[in-house]
Parts: sequence; structure tokens; C-alpha cells
Amino acid sequence: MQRKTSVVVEILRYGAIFLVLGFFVFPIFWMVLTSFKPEEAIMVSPPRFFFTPTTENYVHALHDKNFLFYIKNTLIISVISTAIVVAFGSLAAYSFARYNVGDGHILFFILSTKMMPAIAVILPYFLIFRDVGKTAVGKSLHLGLDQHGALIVSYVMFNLPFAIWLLVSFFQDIPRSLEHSARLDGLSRIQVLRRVTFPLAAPGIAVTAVFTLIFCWNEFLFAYILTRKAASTVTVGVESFFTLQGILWGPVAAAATISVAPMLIFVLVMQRYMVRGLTFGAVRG
Amino acid sequence: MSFSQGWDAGFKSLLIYVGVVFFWLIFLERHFADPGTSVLLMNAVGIALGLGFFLYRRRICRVERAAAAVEVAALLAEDH
Amino acid sequence: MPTSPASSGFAAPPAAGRAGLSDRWFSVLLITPAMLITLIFAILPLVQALDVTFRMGDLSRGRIGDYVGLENYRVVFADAAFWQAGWVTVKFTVVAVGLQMILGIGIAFLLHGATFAKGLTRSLLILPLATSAAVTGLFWRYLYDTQFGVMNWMLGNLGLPEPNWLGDYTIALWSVVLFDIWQWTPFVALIALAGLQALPKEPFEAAELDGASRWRVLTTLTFPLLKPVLFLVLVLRTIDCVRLYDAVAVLTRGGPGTATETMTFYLYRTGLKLFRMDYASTMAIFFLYVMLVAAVFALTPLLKQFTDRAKEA
Amino acid sequence: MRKSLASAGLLALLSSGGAFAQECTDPVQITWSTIAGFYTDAMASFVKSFEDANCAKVTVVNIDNSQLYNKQVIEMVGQTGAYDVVTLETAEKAEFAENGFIRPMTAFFADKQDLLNDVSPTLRAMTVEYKGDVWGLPYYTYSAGMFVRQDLLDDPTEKEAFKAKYGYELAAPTTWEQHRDIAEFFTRKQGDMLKGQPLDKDFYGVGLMAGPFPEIQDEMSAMIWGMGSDWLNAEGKVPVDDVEKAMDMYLRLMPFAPPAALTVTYDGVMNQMKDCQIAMTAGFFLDQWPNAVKTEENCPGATMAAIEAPLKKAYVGGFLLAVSSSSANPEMAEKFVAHIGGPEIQQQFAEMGGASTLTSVLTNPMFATPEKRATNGQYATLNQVFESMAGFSSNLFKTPFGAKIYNTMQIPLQSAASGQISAREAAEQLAADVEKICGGPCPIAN
Repeated sequence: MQRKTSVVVEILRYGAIFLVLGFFVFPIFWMVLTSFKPEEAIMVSPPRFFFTPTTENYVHALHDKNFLFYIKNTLIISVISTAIVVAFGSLAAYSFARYNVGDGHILFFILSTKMMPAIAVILPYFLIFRDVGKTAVGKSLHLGLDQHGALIVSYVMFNLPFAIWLLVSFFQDIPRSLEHSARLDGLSRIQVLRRVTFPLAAPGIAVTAVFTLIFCWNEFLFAYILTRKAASTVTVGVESFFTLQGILWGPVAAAATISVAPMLIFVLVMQRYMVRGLTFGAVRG
Repeated sequence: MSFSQGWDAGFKSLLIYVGVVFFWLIFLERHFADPGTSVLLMNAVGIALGLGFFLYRRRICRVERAAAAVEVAALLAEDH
Repeated sequence: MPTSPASSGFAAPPAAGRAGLSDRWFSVLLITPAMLITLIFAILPLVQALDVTFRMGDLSRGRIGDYVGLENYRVVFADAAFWQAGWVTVKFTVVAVGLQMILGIGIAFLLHGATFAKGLTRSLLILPLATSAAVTGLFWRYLYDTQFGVMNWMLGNLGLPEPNWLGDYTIALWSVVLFDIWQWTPFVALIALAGLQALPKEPFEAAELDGASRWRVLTTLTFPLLKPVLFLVLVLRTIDCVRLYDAVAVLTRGGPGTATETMTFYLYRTGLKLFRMDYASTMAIFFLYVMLVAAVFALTPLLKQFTDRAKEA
Repeated sequence: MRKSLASAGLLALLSSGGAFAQECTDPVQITWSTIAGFYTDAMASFVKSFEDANCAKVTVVNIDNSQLYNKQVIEMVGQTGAYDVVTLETAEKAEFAENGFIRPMTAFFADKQDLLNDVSPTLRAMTVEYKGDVWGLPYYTYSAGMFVRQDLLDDPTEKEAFKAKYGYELAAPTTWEQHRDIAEFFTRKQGDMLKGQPLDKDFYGVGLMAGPFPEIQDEMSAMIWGMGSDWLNAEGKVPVDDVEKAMDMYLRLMPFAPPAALTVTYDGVMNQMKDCQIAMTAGFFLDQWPNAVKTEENCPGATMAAIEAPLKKAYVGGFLLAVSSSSANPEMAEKFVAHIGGPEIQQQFAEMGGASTLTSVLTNPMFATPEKRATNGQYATLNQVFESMAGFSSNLFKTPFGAKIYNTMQIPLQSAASGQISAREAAEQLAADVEKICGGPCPIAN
């Protein structure tokens, strides 16, 4: 694909990229801009681009509404869920990719669990966690309502199908010959997994982790039904900005900006892996 | 018929049965005066189609296996 | 790692570690943790939901009641609003997924040829994904506002007509589609881009030597090689689109009237506003059935590819 | 054994006394589910004073108003006991009472009749009473009147032009016909003159809440109640002809509302008002007065007024505090209800700008002063509303299906407002929806 391209084509290309980025970034930009606007500059027509920036919205979100509390909850829940999803998902995906467990039927079953509308199972979940939370095991694992464990379990459940399907293709991309020779060198199967296969699949695992974390971070419905206050996440926390006097647009924007920041940092850190990692296994040479 | 093939055929038979039930309830039941008869007939058709599909798949599997066995036997015979 | 016979392999000499466990048991062991969670938390609620479909279930009037046979199915199938919501869902999914795929692949090609600021572009592109629909949806409502919104302000300045994005029942659904495109096209684009970059060099070099036209290379090499990736993305996006809830809930709440009421939003209204869990579960089961049938057809090639590759030894 | 029992008894006595500054070591835990961002600071101080006086620990759970109902129902159905004190909308009271989600407080109020009587009888009938029992106390009222730009109604040039066009004096509307005329009269394009000044943006006669929120029915309640009809008749059915008439009335206002009317609720209308886009509202929640009055700062020459809606009928309602049946500490919860709904706290609440529910507070002369106009200027109108509507009650709030009907009815109404279906179709669809929800005619309690 190393064809010579003219300058005109290049200019067109970057122009197009700029337009595309503009479309995708503008709403976020507007959100960040709004977070620095004083109240009287937000709901005005025509929209205002120039104003005296203020940090009062951040003060409101962080101090008055204690938004960091929700960030902390979300961080705990998302990170643990992601870790479990990646750990369980990789093991299972490896098994599917190498040993063909269930001959595709289990793989199909796993994806089909994603097809049930969440709203129909939310009340059964609510009742399950209510009862589990009263048992000794539930108490020790914080599985009750309004506890972190309940959300973690739900998120693991909801993200496993996606993670496993993605990872199966990554694992299939790793040549078997490497594993065979490692086995011949006397490594056990677990050692092969740990020292050969997983390191090679690291980019794929990173991509899976990024998407899983993003999905957990942004989940709303389960967080809203299964928590009340102690374990509420950012998406639920934002609701406390919808008041009877109207939506507090400035503080909402500030809170949203704050909650996007960790994701952005995480994505930037993972960038290096993602470049390599977004190489889907299903593409074969 | 291997377990895997059986699973596949069984699952699809179930889908066929449920599909008949849904189709019946949506399109056909309104033509029956008595829901009891309707449900009875619906189950009969559903089970017949579901079971029919399963048996059909089983027969195909058997035929294939028999064909494969013949082929293997032929190969073995050639070797000798 | 779960504590299991397999992990004794770490401590014991390699040769001994291998002895106890057959490949079969090892593979089953690997899927056990994931399967335990999936089985418990998928089957249990599913069985409960299935049970409710055969019973009277007005939650706000107390508990789940008597068995009523197929009555709930009859009621749901006779409900015009249910089919209307289904139709909205189909329209939404076809258009949204279609456009996301086309735009996403287009953007992937655009970025693939670029050499400048690649990392930054990619990070910026992921921004819409990294925000929750519950929050950004709110901001889109603000952008769409006919008086205070930036969209109409820009259109007005350009002398273009200023639509009532979310208030006009003829276009409200497409406004929600536009939001979904904004949020999810990057997902398609990033994965397609990665697929492009992972393509093997050799066939393309050979094609160039043969003097094949660009179009020919595209249709005979690039797309066939990309097909599995794109197919997986298509399946994932389709599943998410038909389950669309957040965006509708924040942007339009199904309105104006029921113009943007998707299946899942109707389900939400039935289950969590009217608390008719019997009807809601029935709809969900029907929904699941349709999805399963579609998946049996759609996933068979992908599954066959997976299992074939897993079987090569 | 005896000794320890006796000392425990003594402790209980001391702590229940409260008057003694007894060290509070083991506070009674109660949780109050309420509306997010609802006078948060005020609530914190009220809760604090209650905790100190009663040796209690009150957890306040803030929930978005649009989600409050289903969240509370789920916890009630699950009998989790997570919420001891719940916050109910007017339409939800009957459902919660009928299904045993909340406890009657009739016995509790038996010796506190004065407090109960301090709530205007109109408001009491709508929010507190159901089937002869008392179910709690309202602590905030969003009863409706109307907001108008008084400066426009008083402007001599406009008055003259209006009279020339319609043949009667421009003044606050007393019928919905006049309301429509005024809305039409003030709807102008950018560049047109208003009060002798050119407009820098389009101006609309009326701000409407026709968005996908359960508020369009509150606006239309004023119309249908004004006609002497109701959403549900005595047989528990929707009077289709009357709803069609009210819908027609509403549709005749739509051309004079900003296009955003189809996407907004009350906060959007307030934003339009504050941005100098609209001349008045239709039936509108008077508790928004502190918000509406900001128009005077933003729009030069603007003067706001809170008046009664045409025909002196409008939505009356408030947030009811009630005690959950699954509460583990119902006595403490009841005390808390009486505390927040009681005169002391209501007075403080009013001073912070809240729309109080007690007549003694609403008629307190200290809120009638010019200094208090920006925060409590609507109180006099609120009293008038309660007076005008004395003896009024709606069947919508007397059926245990009220909440579900209320949460559904905006759908056909909004469909009609957006032009997708006709007024007749909307009325018929509403009747069909209501019949489906109730499973036949809706039961109406007396």
C-alpha cells in the first residue's frame, strides 16, 4: 500500500480528519467549556463562547456535592470488576481458543446471556442481592444491596461475554508452536500460560481491559437500582444535580469533566498497548 | 450422533417449538373459538415440528457417519 | 488464579505437575470461574423471569400472583404499542448500525493512511466512548435545544433551517441515532483501524507487483481479510443497539409521544413505571427469543471459524 | 439482672425525655429518601437539629425526582426497610397507602390536630388524606398558579394595540380564551417591536411544558378542572369528550410557544423566561417564584407577577412525607415527619425560600415585606389558590392507580401537542391506556 500520494490528497485527508475529530470532540469540548461558565452564561441565547471563566462549578461539585465520593466508589467497583473480568475471561477464552471446550455451544451460550434485556432481570437481581446480603457469605463479600460487591458481580456478569469473545480471537492469533516448544522444554501448562501465552496476548488483554473499564465506569441502570448511597457510582451521583430548581448545568458539566478525566488518563496510558492490541485475532496472515 | 451434535439439534428443536408457540399466539389463535383447542393444537404442531427436526438431524448424522465409516473402510482396504 | 490442582504445577517439578490432569479437565477447569458466575447470574434471573411470564405480576400491588397460563403472552402480542416499539427498534438498529459501520470503516481508512499525530487522534477519538450516555446524553439535549443549543445557532448563522431536533416527531428518532453514531462510531473505527494495521504485508506487495487496481485490492484482499473483525463488531453493535436504553432515557424519554420509544424503553416503562413485571418479562422473553434465532443464523460462520481454529492441533 | 434492667429503663427514660442534655451514644438510625438537590443545605441543618433533639441519626438519600417513584416502589416491594421516611408526589399517595407501603399516621396525629389543621384543607385533601386516614405531612407545595410579565400587561402602547385588536382591555387573563389572545398578541419575530423596542430574538406569548415529562398534564389539569370536569369521572373512566376539549384548548396555545416547548419541562420554561423569550406561562408551579423573579435582573424593565390561573383552578399538590411500613423505627420516623412538616422547621424553610405548606407560615406578615419578595413573593397567591380551590378534589388522586396513570398520561397528550395525533385520538388513547392500567374502570375511594 506504499503508493505515492499527491499533496492535494494529503491536504484533503488531514482536512477530513480534522472535520471528523471536530464532530467527535466538539460535544465534549462544549461540556468542558460549560464547566467553566458562570451560571448566567449557560442558558442564554445565542450561546456564549466568551465569558469570564469561573471555578465555582468545580467547587460546587467537589465540595458541596462531594463528588469525589462517587468517583472513589466507581473506581473501586470498575477496577475490581475489570480485574475479575480480565482474569476469568482470559482463562476461559484461552480454553475456548485452544481446547475448543463445548465445541462452540458454550461460547454461544455466553454471548446469549448478553441478549436478555437488563431491565427484565433487574428486579430478580435486586431480590437476589437483598437475600444474599443477609447471609454470612454475602456479608463478608459485601454482596448486599448498596454494597460494592453486588455491583462488581453484576458488572463481571455483564462484561464477561464481550471480554471472552474478544479474547478468544486474540488467543487464536498466538502461534501454537510457541506453546508446544515451551511444553517440550518442561514447563507445565499453567507455566506456559503464565510465561508464554499471556505475555504474548498482553495487547489484546489491554484492549479488553480498556473497554471493560469504560463500560463499567459508565453503567447506569444497575448502579441506580442496586445502590442507594454508600456504593453509588458517578452516573448515579450526577443525578443529585438534577434539582427541583432545574438541572445545575455548570456543576453537571464539572462533574462530568472530572469523571471523564480518569478514563482519558487510563486510555492514554494504555495507548501504547492498544496500538498493538487492537489487532484483532480474527485477521490472519 | 455426538453430544455436541445432539446439543445443537436439541437447542434448535426447542427454538422451533417456541417459535411455533409464538407464531400461533400472534397469528393463528384468533381464528379459534375455543382457546383450549387452540393450545392443544399449538402444542401438537410445535412438538411435531420440534421433534421432527431433531429426528431429521439425527438421521442426517447417522447417514454421514455411515458414509464416513464406508470411506474409512475403503481407505483401509486400499492400504491393504 | 484459582487454587486448584493445576496450580500445583508451579511448585512441583514440571514433569510431575503435568501428570495428574488431562487436557480435557484442564480446559474445563479454566472456564469454571467464568461459567460459575455466568450460570448463576444468568440462569437464575432468567428462570425467575420465565416463571413470571406465566403468572400475574403487578408488583406494586404486592407479590407475584397466580399462574395464568399463556395469558400474558396473549396480552403482549395483542398490544399495538409493543409492536410499534419493536418497529422503532428495528428502524433505529438498522440505520444506526449501518451508518456506524460505514462511517467507522471510512474513518479507519482515513486514519490508516495518516502519519501525523496518530496517538493523539486515536485518544481524542475514544473520548465519546469514555463518557457515559447518561451524562453526555444530557449535554446533547443541551446542544439540540432550539433556543440555547449550539447546533441551531450554527445552522442559523449558516442560513440553514433550524430543526426541532428532539421535539419534532418526524426527526426525533434520527436525532437519537445521530447521538448514538457520535458515541459508537469511534468503537467501530478503532477496531477496524487495528484490523487494517494488522493485515499481512505480503499479499498486498504481490498485488502491487501484479499492477492490480486500488479498487481490486480493496475488494479482493482488504475486505475479505477484514471481514471477520468487522463481523464481530457488527454483531456486538447490533446487540447493543437493540438493547438501547440510556440514550433514549436521557434524550427523549421515548417522546414526543412514543415516537422514539424503543423496545427496551417500553419494557422499562412497563416494568419499572407501571410495575407490570409479568408483561415486562414476557416482552423480554420474546425479545430474547428473536435475538437467539437471529444469533443462530448470524453467529454460525463466526463460531465455525473459532471452533475450526481451536481444533487445529 | 434486676439492676441492669432498671438502669436500662432509666436510660430509656432519660433519652426519650430529650430535655436533659443526655449523652447520645446509640442513636436510632433512620433514612429519608428525598428529592435530589432539594434545598440541600436547608435540609442538612433541619436534620441536624432533629438528630440533636432526639438522639437519632438521619441519613438523607437524594434521588432524581423522575426516578424517585420507581426507586421507592422497588424498595417497598422488596420490603428492604432501607427507607424509613419516603417522599411521595400527590398522585402516589393512594397507591402507597392502598398497597400497605406506608403506615397510617391517624393515631399519631390524634393529639396533634393543630398541626394537621395548619395545612390548608385544600392541600390536605389532595396530599394527606386517603380513605379516612392521615398518611403523613406535606412539607413542600408546588401548587400552581401562573407567572406573567406584568410590565408587558401594563405597557401603554401594548395595551392600546391589544384593545384595538381584541376589543377588550389587556390585563391578567381570567379565562383561557383571554389567555390564548394574550399569548397570540405577544408572539413576535426578531426585529418586531415590543414595548416600543426592537426585539433581538424571537419572542413568544407563552411557555409550555409539553416535553416528555409528566408536567403537560399539570398544565392541562388547570384547563380540565376549570371546565368543571376531571381526568377521571365518578365511574373511574376518562371523560373522553372533556379531555378532548381541554386538549384542544392546549393545542390552540401551542403555536404561541417556543419550539422547545416540545422538549422541556418546568426548568426549561423558567430558562426561557429568564432569557426574555416568553411573556407568561400557562398553569405553572408557584414554588418556582424565586427562579422566575430572576427574569427581572436579566431582562431590562421586566416585572414578574405570580397570579392565579384563569378560572381559578390549577394543579394543587405537594411532597408528602410518609413512614414506610417496612421501617424498623417507625416511631422515630413519625417524629421526623412531624419535625420537618411542623411549624418551626417550615418557618426556617420558608426563610430559605422554600414553598411552605403551613397556613401559619404562608400568612406570616414577615414574608409579605418587599425585602422578602424575591424569595417568598408568591405566598399571597398561594393562599388565594388554596382559598379558591377550597373543597376541590380530583379523582386522579383518589385511585390507587393514580401514580401509574400520572406517569403514563403525558404520552398521548404530548403526541397530540407534537401534532402526531389529533386531540380526539389523544383523549381516546388516554382512555384506553387508563382502562388498561386499572384493568377496567378505576376504583375511586371516597
